[in-house]
Amino acid sequence: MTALAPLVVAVPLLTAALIAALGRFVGGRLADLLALGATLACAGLLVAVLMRLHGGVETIWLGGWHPRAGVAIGVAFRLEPLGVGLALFIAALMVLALIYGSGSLDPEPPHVHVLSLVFLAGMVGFCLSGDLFNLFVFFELMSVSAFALTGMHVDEGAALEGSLNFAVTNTIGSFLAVIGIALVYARTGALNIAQAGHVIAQEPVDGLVAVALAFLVCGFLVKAAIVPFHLWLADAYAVAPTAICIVLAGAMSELGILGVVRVVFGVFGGPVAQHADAVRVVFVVAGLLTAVVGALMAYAQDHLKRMLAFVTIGHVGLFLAGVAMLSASGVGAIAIYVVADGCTKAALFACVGIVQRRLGHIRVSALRGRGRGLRFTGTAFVLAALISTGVPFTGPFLGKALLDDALSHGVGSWAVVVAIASTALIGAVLLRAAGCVFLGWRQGGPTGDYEPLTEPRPSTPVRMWAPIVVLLATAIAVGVVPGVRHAADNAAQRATNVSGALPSPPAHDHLLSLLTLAIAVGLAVFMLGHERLPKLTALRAIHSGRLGDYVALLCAGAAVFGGAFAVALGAGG
Amino acid sequence: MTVLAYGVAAWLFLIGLVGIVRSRNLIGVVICVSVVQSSTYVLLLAIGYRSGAKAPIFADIKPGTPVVDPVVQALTLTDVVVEATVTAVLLALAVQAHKRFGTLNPDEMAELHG
Amino acid sequence: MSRQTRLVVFALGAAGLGALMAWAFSGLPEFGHYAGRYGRIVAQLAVPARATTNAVTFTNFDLRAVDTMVEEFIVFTAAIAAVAMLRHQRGEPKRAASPDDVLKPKTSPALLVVGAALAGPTTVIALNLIAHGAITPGGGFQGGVVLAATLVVLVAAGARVRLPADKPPLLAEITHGLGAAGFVLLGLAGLVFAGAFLSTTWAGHGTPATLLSGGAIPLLNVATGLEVAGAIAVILGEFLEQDMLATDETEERDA
Amino acid sequence: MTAVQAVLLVLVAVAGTLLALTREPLRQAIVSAIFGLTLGLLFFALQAPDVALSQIVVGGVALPAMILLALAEVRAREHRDDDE
Repeated sequence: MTALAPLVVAVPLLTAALIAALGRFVGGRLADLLALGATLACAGLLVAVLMRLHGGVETIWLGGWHPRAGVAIGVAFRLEPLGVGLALFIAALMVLALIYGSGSLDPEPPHVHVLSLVFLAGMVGFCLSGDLFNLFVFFELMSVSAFALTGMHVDEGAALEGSLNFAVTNTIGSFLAVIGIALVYARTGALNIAQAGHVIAQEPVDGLVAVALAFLVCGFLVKAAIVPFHLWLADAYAVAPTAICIVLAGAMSELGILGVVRVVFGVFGGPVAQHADAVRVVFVVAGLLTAVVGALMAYAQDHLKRMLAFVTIGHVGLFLAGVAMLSASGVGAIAIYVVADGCTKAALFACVGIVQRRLGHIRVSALRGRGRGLRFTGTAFVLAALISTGVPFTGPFLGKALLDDALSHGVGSWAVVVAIASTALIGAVLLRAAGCVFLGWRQGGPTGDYEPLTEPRPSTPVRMWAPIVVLLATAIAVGVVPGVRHAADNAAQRATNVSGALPSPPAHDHLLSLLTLAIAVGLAVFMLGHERLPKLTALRAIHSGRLGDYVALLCAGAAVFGGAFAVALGAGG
Repeated sequence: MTVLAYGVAAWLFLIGLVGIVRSRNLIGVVICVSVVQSSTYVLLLAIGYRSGAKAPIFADIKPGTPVVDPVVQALTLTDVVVEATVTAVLLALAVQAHKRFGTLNPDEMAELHG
Repeated sequence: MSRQTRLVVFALGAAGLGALMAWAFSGLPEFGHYAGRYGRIVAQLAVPARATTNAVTFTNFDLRAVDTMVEEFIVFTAAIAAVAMLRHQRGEPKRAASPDDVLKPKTSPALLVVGAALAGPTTVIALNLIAHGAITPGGGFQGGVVLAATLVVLVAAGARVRLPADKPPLLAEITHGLGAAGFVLLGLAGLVFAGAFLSTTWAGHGTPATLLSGGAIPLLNVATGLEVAGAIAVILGEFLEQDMLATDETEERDA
Repeated sequence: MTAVQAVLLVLVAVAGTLLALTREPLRQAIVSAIFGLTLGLLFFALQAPDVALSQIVVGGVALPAMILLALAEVRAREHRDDDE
């Protein structure tokens, strides 16, 4: 059965190629169906693989090239629950995105369908691959298709700029990763992750190892949008088609985090375990800084999709902080959090898509009070905002509680305070936007002119609201369905090779969660009632939209990470 | 000589980045991205090189003759292809940006910021 | 950030990166003394296992064929992306109104002769490169690019191209789609007939240094050649057409 | 390392530097072709004929062609705008 695993990549790719070759003759409607069918097939296969694994790990060798004399010569897919589970989540999101966007994406020729399928294959392949260079090519596949999907609305200048900034910064990031791969290959003579990790664990740590780790991690952190590599993300997600944003925000950034997991636990597991405390500090600082910057920048936004983009950045920061615990419990917490929060964020983007369709605008200031008639969308948006703060008995609550627990054990309660502050501010920002748009409550700052950018449409089709219901139901279900924690715990252990069961969330987490909620609601009410709020001019100035600035900060960031890892690994000393 | 080979790789990486940051022309940025990428080719091939060894093609040489590492060559080949395509996408974006903004200067097209 | 600040930030970052690279590269094996196991095993395996005398092709199309498959799809995606982004402008009303537009690149008889004279030999070279990928340097990718370049040289040299407003060079588009599909289908054939995705053994073993050596490797090369030739032709064609559109408009305004 | 390799490495570094520091786009397109071909030669010298062939067809032909076409397009439009 697992020999069929490569089909999860082959089916979407083959369908994409056939639609491209014959798309002119099949028409948009059939392309919709073909794309949806291929994505469903991919999801179905992933379910089958996941069942078949029974929580264990299997390695399959593509082309039948089994290792010779203990040396991996072919490319391996390492099937373990974390990767397969994440791939399944991505495929499911893509199903919803295709339904959400069906008929609206692109009439003919069906380029969006082709690109979406290739994007799906790239992401799924990335989740399954157990080979460093193969990881990189899947990474590039998903990047190139994402650049194209982001820049799809070529009539909009902002789309081009967003896509350009996205493409150039991510490409430079992937060059850093290639250098890292070359260094690993030079040292170990292996590209297979497990094998390279085995060799590196046995040799002393020197500059080559520290820099290889830093460059590989930076390459993935550019995709994950960790400060200071995050600048492109807001530009790109703000302009991508909303249906695509569902997958981008729900899953692509998280794949950057998965890349970090593969590198840190797989290739460099030996040296990282030896210097766990120092490495933890590097990642926690980067993650929490990102969480804070994301929340603050979300607060400063008027453009709804750009606001959600910064919300995404803020949450990815928390994910990195969880992985930074370098423990199975940290990774397990994040596995739950990623799925639950990914659904919530996807639902938020989907709501904004409906607002855009019905009201023809996307800026909060212009939309004030105009969303009163959108009862369903308003309710869903508020519900999603509340879920994202971690209301008890929802997925984000469970994920966040486990994360808080891992953080307080790993680095101390100050980290928990920062995480709660970030989550509360993000919740407040979302609630404020909801209050302003759907209830007409006042928001600080002037009210913008309302002039529809696109023709407002009178109704919301089922294909747009049904995915929101599914997404929110999933986000809640993750928190209440029994067995989720056990599965996440097991998956995290398989992915990290570290033992240690997930502790039950202590009772005070309900209190912490209610506290977060109270702060979020209080802040939202306060912000709605006050005109003069801090403008964060200095922080916003860094997000200049200029490519040169982004690249300069990318270089500086990579240098800082490199230096930090050098110190953390005690290399050369 | 080791210094020269690896040094050229590092140099290309940095000088390409310099070009990107200084550039006032998107097409120039795209070209400089390809310079940065060429650094990875030089690095990979330099790593796999063996003094006095032949190319890993056994059409003219006997099996068993020392050859340079074929794996890095395969990786570089893949990398070259990736470059060609990324460059194509970037150029298409640059052309469109010029259409939309009437300029190729990346500093003059920041529509989204803050 | 002001330009000044940007350059300072970058200078500091680049200095740091330079130092890191110098430090890391000092840990590399001395130039010319690499002795990794992976490469040695691959070099020893190429001829006995698959009768491929070109060990690089053996790696790209057999051992690590999945990398190449993904790489083909990166090329494929780039072509789709170029079309999606550049084509959009052609839907403009002015052009849609005259679907029978025939675009005539400016050309001279001399250029035409040179173009035609070059096209024959380069096509032969391209096909040769694709066919002998498993034996000598070259293969589907290199041959495909040369083939595409030939097509474009022909077009540029003056062959009249009929490019209606919203129809692309259809043949190239179909070719690159089918080439990409072909690679995956050959992979699936491996799964069906040899039990492993992208296994090449199902198509026989062959004799070293003949055209049909290396199992399915020559077939994969042909698929790659089709895909790459189609994709690069689509990309170059899109740019060429953009070019003509811009020139066209200029002339119209001048008139 | 042979002298040929050393010379080609230096040439690649010089061509790359020129390419990155040239500001005039048309000149950049031409230098990029030279840079691509020099890299191709270096790869031959490093016993990598497959990569060298790819580099020559991509870096020496396809890429400069794309750059030139993109430039020509941009210039035609600029020319048009100037007239208005």
